[in-house]
Amino acid sequence: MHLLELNDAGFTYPQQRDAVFSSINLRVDRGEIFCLLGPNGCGKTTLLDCILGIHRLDQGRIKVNGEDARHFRPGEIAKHVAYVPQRHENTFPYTVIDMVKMGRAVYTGRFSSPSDIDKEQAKKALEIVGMMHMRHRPFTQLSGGEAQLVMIARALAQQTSLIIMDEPTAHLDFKHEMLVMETIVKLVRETDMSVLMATHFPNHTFYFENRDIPIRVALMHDHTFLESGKPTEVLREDNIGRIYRVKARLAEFAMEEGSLRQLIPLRTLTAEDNCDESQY
Amino acid sequence: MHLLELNDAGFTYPQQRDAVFSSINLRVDRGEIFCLLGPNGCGKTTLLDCILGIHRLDQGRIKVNGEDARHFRPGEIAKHVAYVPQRHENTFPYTVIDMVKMGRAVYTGRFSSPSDIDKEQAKKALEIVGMMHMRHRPFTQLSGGEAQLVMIARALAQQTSLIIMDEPTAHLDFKHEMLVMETIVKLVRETDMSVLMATHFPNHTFYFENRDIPIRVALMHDHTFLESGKPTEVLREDNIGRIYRVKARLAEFAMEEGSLRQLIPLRTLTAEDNCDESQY
Amino acid sequence: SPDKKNPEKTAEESSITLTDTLGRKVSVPRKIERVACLYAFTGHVTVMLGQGEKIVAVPGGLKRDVLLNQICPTIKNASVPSSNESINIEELLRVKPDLVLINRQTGINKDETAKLDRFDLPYLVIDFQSMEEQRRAVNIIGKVLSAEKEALAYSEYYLDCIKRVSERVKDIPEDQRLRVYHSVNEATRTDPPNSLPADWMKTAGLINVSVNQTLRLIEGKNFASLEQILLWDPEVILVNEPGVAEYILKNTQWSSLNAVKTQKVYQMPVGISRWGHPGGLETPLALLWTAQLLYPEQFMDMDIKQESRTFYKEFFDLQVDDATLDRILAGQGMRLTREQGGETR
Amino acid sequence: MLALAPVMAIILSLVIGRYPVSLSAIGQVVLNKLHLANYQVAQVHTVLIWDIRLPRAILGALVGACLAVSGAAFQGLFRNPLVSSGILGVSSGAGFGAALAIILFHGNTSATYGFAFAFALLAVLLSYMIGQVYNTTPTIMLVLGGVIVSSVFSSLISFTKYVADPYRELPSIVFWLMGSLATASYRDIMVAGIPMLVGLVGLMGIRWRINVLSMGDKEAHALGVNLKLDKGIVIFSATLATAGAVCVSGIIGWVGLIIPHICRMLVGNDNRVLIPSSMALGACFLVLVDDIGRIITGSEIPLGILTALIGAPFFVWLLKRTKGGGW
Amino acid sequence: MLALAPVMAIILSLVIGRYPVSLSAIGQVVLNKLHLANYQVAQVHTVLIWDIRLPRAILGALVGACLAVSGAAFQGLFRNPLVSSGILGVSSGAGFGAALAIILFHGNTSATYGFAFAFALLAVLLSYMIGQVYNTTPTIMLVLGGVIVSSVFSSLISFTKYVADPYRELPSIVFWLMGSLATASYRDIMVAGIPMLVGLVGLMGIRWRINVLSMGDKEAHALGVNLKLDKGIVIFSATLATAGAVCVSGIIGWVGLIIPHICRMLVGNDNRVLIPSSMALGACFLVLVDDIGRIITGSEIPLGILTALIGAPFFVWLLKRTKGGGW
Ligand SMILES: Nc1ncnc2c1ncn2[C@@H]1O[C@H](COP(=O)(O)OP(=O)(O)OP(=O)(O)O)[C@@H](O)[C@H]1O
Ligand SMILES: Nc1ncnc2c1ncn2[C@@H]1O[C@H](COP(=O)(O)OP(=O)(O)OP(=O)(O)O)[C@@H](O)[C@H]1O
Ligand SMILES: [Mg+2]
Ligand SMILES: [Mg+2]
Repeated sequence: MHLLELNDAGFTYPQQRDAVFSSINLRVDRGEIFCLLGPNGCGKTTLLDCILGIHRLDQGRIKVNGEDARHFRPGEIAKHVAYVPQRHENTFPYTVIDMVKMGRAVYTGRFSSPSDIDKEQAKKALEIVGMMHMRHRPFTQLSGGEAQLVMIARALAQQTSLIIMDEPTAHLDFKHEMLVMETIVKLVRETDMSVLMATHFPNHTFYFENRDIPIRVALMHDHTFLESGKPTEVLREDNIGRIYRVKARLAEFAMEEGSLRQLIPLRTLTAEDNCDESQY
Repeated sequence: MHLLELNDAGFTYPQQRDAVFSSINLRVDRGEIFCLLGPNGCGKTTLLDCILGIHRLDQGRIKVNGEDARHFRPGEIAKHVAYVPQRHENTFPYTVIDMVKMGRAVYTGRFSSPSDIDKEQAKKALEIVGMMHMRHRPFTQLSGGEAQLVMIARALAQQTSLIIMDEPTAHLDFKHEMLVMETIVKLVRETDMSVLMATHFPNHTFYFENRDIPIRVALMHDHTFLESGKPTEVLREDNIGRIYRVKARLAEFAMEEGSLRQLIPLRTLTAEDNCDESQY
Repeated sequence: SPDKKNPEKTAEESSITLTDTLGRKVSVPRKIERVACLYAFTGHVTVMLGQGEKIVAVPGGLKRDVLLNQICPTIKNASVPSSNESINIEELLRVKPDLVLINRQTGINKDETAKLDRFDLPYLVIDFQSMEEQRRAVNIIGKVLSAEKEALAYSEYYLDCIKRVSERVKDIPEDQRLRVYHSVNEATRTDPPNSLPADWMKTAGLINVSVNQTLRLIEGKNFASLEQILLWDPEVILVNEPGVAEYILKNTQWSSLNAVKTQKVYQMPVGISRWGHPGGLETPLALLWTAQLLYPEQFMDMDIKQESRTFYKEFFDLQVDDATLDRILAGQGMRLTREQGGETR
Repeated sequence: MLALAPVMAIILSLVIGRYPVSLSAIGQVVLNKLHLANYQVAQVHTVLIWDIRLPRAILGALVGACLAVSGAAFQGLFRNPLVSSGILGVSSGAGFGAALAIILFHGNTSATYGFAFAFALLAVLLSYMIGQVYNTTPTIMLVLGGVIVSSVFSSLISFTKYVADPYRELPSIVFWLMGSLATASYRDIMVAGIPMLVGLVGLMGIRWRINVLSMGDKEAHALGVNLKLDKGIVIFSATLATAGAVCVSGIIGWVGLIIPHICRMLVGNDNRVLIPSSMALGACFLVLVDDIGRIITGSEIPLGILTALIGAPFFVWLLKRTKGGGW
Repeated sequence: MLALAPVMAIILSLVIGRYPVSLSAIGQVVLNKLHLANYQVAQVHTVLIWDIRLPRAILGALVGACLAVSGAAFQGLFRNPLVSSGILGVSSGAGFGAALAIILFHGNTSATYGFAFAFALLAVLLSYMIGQVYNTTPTIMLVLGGVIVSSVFSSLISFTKYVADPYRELPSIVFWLMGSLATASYRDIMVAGIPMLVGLVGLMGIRWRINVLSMGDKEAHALGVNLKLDKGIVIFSATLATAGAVCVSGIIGWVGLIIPHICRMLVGNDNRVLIPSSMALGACFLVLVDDIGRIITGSEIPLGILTALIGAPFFVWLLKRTKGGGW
């Protein structure tokens, strides 16, 4: 039984002619990281939204923990999957700790408020991302990166076996990026949690691979998965060139911590570099 | 005469006790790139906002093109400086081309609409970021990365000698990241424009350095600039460790295009690695 | 009921039972010392019946009637326990009325009457939509205030006026009767059927153009449209608000009307109340005044000034001088302004 | 503490009024009625204290609480701070229902209440249906739907006034719409109190969920919220509360918009605190304003006049002090 | 094209009415008045066509255009689609001014207009001052300030009604507030037309700037907008337009909220197109609705009733068709 399984999934926005994606097959297992890579607008966010049940697939099906997601009661998905959105629109200036507590909604009766245990969990999650000292600040007054960390803490507070993250390290600084990566590694390793994330950084996938975390990556292109598998297998220079039309170099360093792979973008490809007929 | 000059600048949010930053000195010259680096919440966005005149400095002064910014008429700053914000809050679903046309506001009389020339400029800007094919789509329906590119196009349409960008490549994919970098290089080289940007990617600065663009970088920490200068001088492993509490490795590759520097984060530092008494 | 409070007296001795205009049988104390007149008309009538000092509560507007305050200065001190037909029961209780007189709107509102019932405050509903009902209303008030004689006098005078007028106009053939538009307060507000003005104008031998026509009803008031008035093309326009006649005569929009062309736009007099108004007391005078104005041949011998003087002398014991009489007939200056101390509350 | 304030306000209003009653008489009436004593008191005092002032204060407190709390809940739900308790057409729906019942059943009170209530619900349902047209951004459409429905019912109210019998029906309609606490009776409390209490309890119960709902549909769903059901509960409760309030007190503006904002400035935006505070402040505010209206002149000053005149300076003062509280 | 529609609507309304006039008579009157011919026509026809129907239609068109366009402009400026033309208290300010003038000057028309207008501006000024309390997020505070000021002035209106002489002043106040195009004259057009036209021209001129302003203060500033001045121009123009409209036509709801939304669905959100479309549609809508009101019964059905009853189904239909148009 897979934690998450997509079979032949397809989706089109209403009033849009072309499908955002189709024939997507995807499997995430326990204790695994799955990274979605792909150009802007290729449909990563949309795919994640479909998994979360925000959009309904036109085609194919989604299984979560072996259950068909269509049979979930509304909101039940939150017991299995937590979500860190790509952008959050502010309305009321809630405090940081109140934001994180919302991650406990799924464990909180409709007619009750978060219990002391929930509060503890929320604090723990804030501590993990290192934002405890800001817990009483209004969320609307945080810097972009701080806000992102709080959103991650909220997902952690939800304590699901799968967290879906949409570009979790966008807006994060060097330290926090590292922190999030390390937190993910720790969680996956210690609690057997899984992470499905959309990211624009191939190097993140190498980072995970390097730490021997079970990781798979899918390259999304032309409405479907071009390839999926281990980062080293998928994120080859030719694939990157094909999808992104960018000339990149896959470099390897020897370090005391072991060898480290890095994909380094060099320049965009022009018509002359033509490597194949991909539409980009 | 410098394009932009900050002397001893300081700012505190009203009702906040501590200054966000103080004693900041900064100079941007024509045809130069200036990168602000620093941890989340260190005040990069706030500093940029002060330069744009959105906040008023409590201390120090700003000169733009040799003129004291305090003597600018409201909105006059837009003739000298364009701005790509870190986040844009949507309201009405304007089309992409309409969004970009707003960059021409400073050239458009209060009681008139963008002229044909303005429209051409807007289209040109869209072409530069490769978003012409989406020009009639509602901006609210774009993916995160697409939206970011449109915002950059809007700043380009403003045709100023300085563009301030707040994390311009956040949310951008590999290709668009490269595209923005290359566009910046091209603009700086060909039109003598300058760019002041906040970023979380030290590697971006190396990229510029590698292309022989005049570039300087400031490391913001503890309410002020810790160091500023050429990337290679400033972004040393010890500085990164001190500011971000991250162990990173500065690696150098030899490639056909010349040698390439990359700063690679390895892991966060713990108390044991103590390298100095920075508060982080 | 009161007999509960005064068990030593029998019901017959202490109270009388009468029927108000809603048809309610009400038992009220025989001797009334304090009366709350929450409907302006009842205040006018009470003063007319010589019982003005008994008034302990009035609607705010009553305090600005020039003549009324002249006749009965104690009105200045009366309480104002209601607004918008809503009673402040505590204030009303404070002035300890033996009887409350209210209008129909209050009377059919169960919530309002419940307030009175709870404290066993006897109340009479006074309402009229025709001349007959108006006379009856005055008689009821006369009876309850033990001023039946005075009420009867008014009633008889009223009937006499009706008789005098209808006799002289009865021979005017239908097609020679004047078609009249009656403007109530605002230029385009006018009379629906089943209203007092509809009744007295008919008696005056006039054709009220708005009766039996669809009107625009807004907050209980009836309005006609300009085009509708053009279609009616009345021969005479009667108005009861100072300034409106001038407005109608000057405005191009009204200029094509017969009444305007012939300058037959008249301001009705205002005395104790507005003559001919749906809630006015001087209906008999309005009848005479209008009939004489519009059918002068039939009323050659009548002196409306003398009639008015007698009316106010006889029913209000008020000697009106010529200047006042002129102002009454011109419809001017019969309301106290705020500065003149007519503070309403 | 929060519950205490409205109780204090109610007790205060027993003492206040144009008719002078001594404190001891008031105490005696209350003790008598609570079967704690058996004093001889004038009947007028008993009726005044127990049947006039007390039900009026209780109803005022209920109405104030309902309007304020519905406003707060709707603001959170619709993520728009300009939304107020009447936003989905409750008030005008109720008004039309009442007007219709007055015409159809000649002012039978139960029918009037029933119709008022039914049409309040109908109005909300219609707003909801309009809001469903485009289901990816339902909030703005729902609110617009409410505005539309609200305006249609307002027009229908004017229309019923237009066709009503001017002597028999019209005055009752006008009275009903004007509304007032002046006629409050225990019967009103019984009849309208039930929906109001159900609404209040519902909103108190689900108050934390409103926080989560205000994250926006997408995030709320991902946080485990059953959007349809939970939104439905909030809307239903707020509708019950508002409809009940409107039924007895007519259309009172202001409270449902401004009291929540005053509370936001005082206690912040967390609905766990905001909802009970709005309730308490709404209740106190309306009771006290009504007290003032009862005593400053002989004829009562209508509630609608005073709510704004008394509340606005307070609001502005608070705004100056808290600098808007983080908005 | 957009300018043509209201003209057509105005011409149409010359033909429509209870009083039967032949088409040729209408033509003759118009030609006479334009000094293009010299026919013999009945005076009543001349008055009817030229002094009653024409000014009424012109005023209706002006008022409709003003309300709709102010609503559209305010929505853009405040970045809140629920905002309408009366949001900053213009309407109730004008209402209070008029009521005050009626009491102080016993219904002198010039004084009434003058006061109405002055208080409309005062209301906006007050809203603006409240909105300035916290100057980093002025929009929400400005709108709330408007709501507050608006409610205070509404209360003051009720208060003047409460203290007005029920025989002399109250009827005038009520009549004024009710408003109506029914008595429209060229004098009204002259007096109120000036602020309305200035407002319309101002908004037409600055319409593209409203796009830029709707980016939010920070971005608009960075795009080169003089925030204070440009916002000021928008607010001032919209205030002039609304105040002028309210002065002659009383408080007409709905148009200032819904017409802009209908236009948003039809032509999108670009204010360059939205502003003129709102103007045209607002003008046509009010003129046509007024025409319908004039003919369906002998007397007239009040405008307020019809705007909603006719407009709402249209709005819902459009909503269904366009699926909300990108919201
Ligand atoms: N609500 C919507 N209606 C119609 N089209 C949409 C909507 N949202 C997104 N799209 C379009 O669907 C496509 C996929 O968008 P999506 O947000 O899933 O991309 P993405 O892969 O997440 O991109 P990014 O990396 O930039 O975040 C894009 O072309 C986008 O313009
Ligand atoms: N409106 C505000 N009021 C009060 N404090 C604020 C406000 N906006 C930001 N801050 C605080 O000021 C500090 C600097 O914020 P700023 O947004 O400038 O950081 P930044 O360097 O841009 O961070 P990031 O890299 O995460 O975008 C942060 O601690 C933030 O919480
Ligand atoms: Mg995305
Ligand atoms: Mg920032």
